[in-house]
Amino acid sequence: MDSSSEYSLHHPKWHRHRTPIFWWVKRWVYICFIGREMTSVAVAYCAVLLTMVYRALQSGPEAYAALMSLLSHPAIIVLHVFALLAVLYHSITWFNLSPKAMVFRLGRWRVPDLMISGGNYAAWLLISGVIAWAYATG
Amino acid sequence: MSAMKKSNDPFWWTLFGAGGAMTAMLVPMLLFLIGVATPLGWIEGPSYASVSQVMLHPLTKIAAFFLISLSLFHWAHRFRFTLYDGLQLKHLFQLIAVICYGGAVAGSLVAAYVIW
Amino acid sequence: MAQAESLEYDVLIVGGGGAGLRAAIAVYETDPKMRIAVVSKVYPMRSHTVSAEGGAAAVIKPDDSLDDHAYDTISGADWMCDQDAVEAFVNEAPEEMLQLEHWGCPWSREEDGSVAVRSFGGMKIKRTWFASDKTGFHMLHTLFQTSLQYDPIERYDEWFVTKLLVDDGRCQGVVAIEMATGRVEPILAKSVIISTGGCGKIFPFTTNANIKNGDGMSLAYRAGVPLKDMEFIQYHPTGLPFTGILITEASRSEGGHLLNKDGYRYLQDYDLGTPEAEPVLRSMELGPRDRLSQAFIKEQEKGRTLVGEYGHYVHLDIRHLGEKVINSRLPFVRELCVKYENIDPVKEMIPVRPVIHYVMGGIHTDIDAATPLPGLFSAGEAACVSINGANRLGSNSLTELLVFGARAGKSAVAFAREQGGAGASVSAQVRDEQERLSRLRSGGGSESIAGLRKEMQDTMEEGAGIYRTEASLASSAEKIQQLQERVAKVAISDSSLTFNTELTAAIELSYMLDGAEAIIHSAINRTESRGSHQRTDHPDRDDENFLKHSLAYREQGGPPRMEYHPVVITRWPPGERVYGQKKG
Amino acid sequence: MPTNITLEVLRYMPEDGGAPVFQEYEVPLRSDWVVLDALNHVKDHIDGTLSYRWSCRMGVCGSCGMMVNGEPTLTCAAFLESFAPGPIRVEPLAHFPVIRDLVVEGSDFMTKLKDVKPWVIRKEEKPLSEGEYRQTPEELADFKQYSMCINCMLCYSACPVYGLEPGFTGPAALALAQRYNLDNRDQGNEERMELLSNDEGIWSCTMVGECSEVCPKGVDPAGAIQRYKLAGAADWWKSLITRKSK
Ligand SMILES: Cc1cc2nc3c(=O)[nH]c(=O)nc-3n(C[C@H](O)[C@H](O)[C@H](O)COP(=O)(O)OP(=O)(O)OC[C@H]3O[C@@H](n4cnc5c(N)ncnc54)[C@H](O)[C@@H]3O)c2cc1C
Ligand code: SF4
Ligand code: F3S
Ligand code: FES
Repeated sequence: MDSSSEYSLHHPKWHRHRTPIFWWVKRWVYICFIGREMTSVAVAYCAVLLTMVYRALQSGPEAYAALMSLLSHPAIIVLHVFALLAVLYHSITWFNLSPKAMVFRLGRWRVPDLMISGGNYAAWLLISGVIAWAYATG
Repeated sequence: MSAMKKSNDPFWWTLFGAGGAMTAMLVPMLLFLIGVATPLGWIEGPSYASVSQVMLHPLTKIAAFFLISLSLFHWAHRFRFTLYDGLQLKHLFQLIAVICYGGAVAGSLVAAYVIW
Repeated sequence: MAQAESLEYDVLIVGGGGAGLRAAIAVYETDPKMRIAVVSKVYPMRSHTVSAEGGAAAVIKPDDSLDDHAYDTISGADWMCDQDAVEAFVNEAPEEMLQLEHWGCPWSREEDGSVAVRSFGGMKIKRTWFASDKTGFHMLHTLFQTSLQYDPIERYDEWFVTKLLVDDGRCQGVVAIEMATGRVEPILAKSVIISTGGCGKIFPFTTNANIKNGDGMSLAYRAGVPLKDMEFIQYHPTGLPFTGILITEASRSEGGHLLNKDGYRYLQDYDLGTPEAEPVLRSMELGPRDRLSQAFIKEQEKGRTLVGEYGHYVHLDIRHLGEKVINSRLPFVRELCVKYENIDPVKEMIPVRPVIHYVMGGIHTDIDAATPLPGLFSAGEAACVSINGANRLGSNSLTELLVFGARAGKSAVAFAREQGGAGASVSAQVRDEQERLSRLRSGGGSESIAGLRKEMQDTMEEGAGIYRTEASLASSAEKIQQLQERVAKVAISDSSLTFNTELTAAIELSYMLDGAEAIIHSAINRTESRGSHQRTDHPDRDDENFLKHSLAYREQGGPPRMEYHPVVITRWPPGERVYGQKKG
Repeated sequence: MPTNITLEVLRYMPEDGGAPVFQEYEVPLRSDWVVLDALNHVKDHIDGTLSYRWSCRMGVCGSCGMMVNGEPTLTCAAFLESFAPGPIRVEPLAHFPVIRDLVVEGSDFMTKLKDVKPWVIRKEEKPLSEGEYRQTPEELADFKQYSMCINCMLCYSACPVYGLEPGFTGPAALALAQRYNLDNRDQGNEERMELLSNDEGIWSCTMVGECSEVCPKGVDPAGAIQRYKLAGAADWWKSLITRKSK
């Protein structure tokens, strides 16, 4: 039995539906999924940005100032706003999924999923706070 | 079930996961400060001197290298599967894997060169 | 899917439910070289064992004893069961249940890690093992998954058996339709085990699934094997009227009330105690299942039930328990009502009525699961060993699947070892069957399947329901006879060979009519009341004349021939069945 | 409230040789009816040729899964009312070959179930005479969730990876493997890891997560696979180190 041949007695032809290339626009949840996967591009971009910051730092104050003014270009700012939304989406989906992989136990008690993702968020806020504090106080 | 050969996926997946976790924690705030808040003048960015003092500290350098490299591997792994599934390019799997992971390796090397 | 050249096996099992799978594994355990086929009209894990909720009884705790389990079973059965079979059953039950534990069944546990047991209607001591409220589900999946590791067990999933092949005076296999292709093929075997489950769908309101049509009973009946004690059919007093979904007894033990159309707790009018605010054991709503079902009929006769789309019903009210208690103590009841019937018992009263739950009777077998036809064995709800007598005790049935499934497997191996090849007339029989089915499929009739089915179901409820009389039974007998003739002219609009469910529905209907016939005639001839068989014209138990099993033999074109078979009494002489105590 | 609702049912007859087509049926819109009841109404009173599977009508046998308005659904647990005013589209489960009408071919799924060795594997059997294996309620809770799967295959229909790569072991089978891995009576962890830590096993899953969303029994196959990957990765590094040290 397969789908290639025509029907013959007692050998039904199965109907197979091929998944279309753009399967992921057919359902909202799939769009969210592809969106989540594409946040990795923003993540990679941030890596590039950080490398550029390092290059500027290594090359001296002028290069650094030039980079800073480049970053103030409106088009770049818009780009960064989108990138920021993407990495935020990345963080949120990541923290929500993390309890799925981890099971923590204290004695016989299993730490509930909500506490694990809650713990993630707490750590996130703390770390972000430290970074912001360090940055702002120079 | 086809070939029982040991998969390399656990290796890439580990890098992907480590990168995902690290970036999820660090990147949004960094990007917000450097890419949005400072350019818009919401806060004043630190001076070149203080930035380089912190950033060029050997420990920071190591951390930054890890962040950059793992981010790239995070991207490489996810992007590879998105190409497979989203665009149904599984038949090009070797080429895609080489481009994605190769890109991440190359990027890491460049970063190392730049940082040190 | 099995693709052997010629389909020949040592042991063939019809039915992939709890009994069938246990039998298959037992065959392998007894002799790993046996070639085994499991033929099932649905994928095994879809079998109706999957829907059993409550639990499975077996003595395991130190405060319990085998004799207690035996006595509870025998008295619950109103002394209609064979006591040697019951003794074998209670003896082997603990080991079978432990075996299932070793195979991975997720039994609910005590704090110390031992298996937990709960109390169950009619059992004086807590001995019912359970896997939360999905016991049958977990047992079936455990058996199925365990069976997957044995390569000699070949499965014919979605093959529908239409005939037993009998030659040389022994059963030599079956003819079955492969649903996916429409092929009609013989599957030959030296021993055949029937474990096709019950036949609740003969009645209009039942907890049973769509696939419970008594196929195997009819197959055996048509091959000359008698059906035993078919008059004993168990009602459960609280099923949902439309779907027949079971609302567990727990809803009443938590304090639910049964109300008639005037909002009156009518059970007080039927010698079942007086209404109290708090539930009292063995009183009112916690009376025995049969008495509650009977009270419903009396109430209906007085015109005090409600009438809806699906006939008469009363209300089960648990609203006063409050949302918190309902959520914590009866979550599954709420889930079933909300998800499958669109009723929220926190806010609404639940419509309920007595529904057919279980058939005590079935294919006549001895204590080793052998039927009178050499080479044919049977186990599970399709069989009547009998350990359920006139009334099955809740939670004995799942255990029965294991104990007698395993016994059937062993007996089938012993028999298969002695046999040679297939008989000469088999291929002619196969050809006849292929032609019969192809004629049936090409249609031409005028009777509607759904129409005939409804007439049959209504007739059975009217004539052979909770209360029966000579007159009601006689008129139903006549009606069933007519339906037997009309079913020959059934219209089938679907001529496809591929997954033709209209064809199988027509065959199932004819199976059910055989079961109906056996039920009605067994009931007419039992002029006493015992257990679930209540004759208003013969209200008393009559041990003098009726402490014996009914055997219905099929007769061509007429009512079955009735014979009787002694009940085996070993250590427990018939006594009064006093309530008092709750029965299952 | 209208009294009727329209079903658009995908019909496929292999003997006709043609492609599947939608056929419309008007059925009464009743508050206690689920989509499956409507199909039964069609079968009994309108069109006897419609083919589909069902049995328990209480969400436990797992046979009545179909696509309802594009979502994998147990039709015995989907009230008509929730789709009013309609029409309701009923199609066979996605990603499986269609045998006829709403009946899909399930043997690939059955093979995969078997492939993960879903039975208790032990180095040494404990004799029955020594009684049960001890298992505390907490140990039971570790795997209980993964044992609730009714094999309805909805998760396979929801998983795009399975749709693209039929070789993928898939959510329910992997969850079932975890069910045994996490059962303290079982010792087959390594054996199963050998089988499933490959490109068609756990590493094919890209964590779309829809399998868990559509699962009617709360099995959470996505979580099971994610935990499996973590274990698989740990295993891989461990074996790398032990190989090195040899
Ligand atoms: C709602 C409900 C709750 C219950 N709760 C309990 C409980 O708590 N405790 C208890 O002890 N008992 C309980 N019971 C009773 C018990 O579940 C059944 O008696 C038992 O499961 C029957 O199992 P079986 O193996 O005999 O048949 P089934 O599980 O019904 O299996 C029948 C098999 O035969 C196959 N088959 C049938 N006809 C054909 C054919 N023509 N061709 C091929 N194959 C065929 C089917 O495909 C199926 O695989 C309950 C029953 C119901 C309905
Ligand atoms: S995991 Fe859930 S959706 Fe998948 S088959 Fe099991 S019960 Fe169905
Ligand atoms: S939807 Fe598929 S990709 Fe993984 S998380 Fe579920 S199996
Ligand atoms: S009919 Fe059994 S799950 Fe829907």
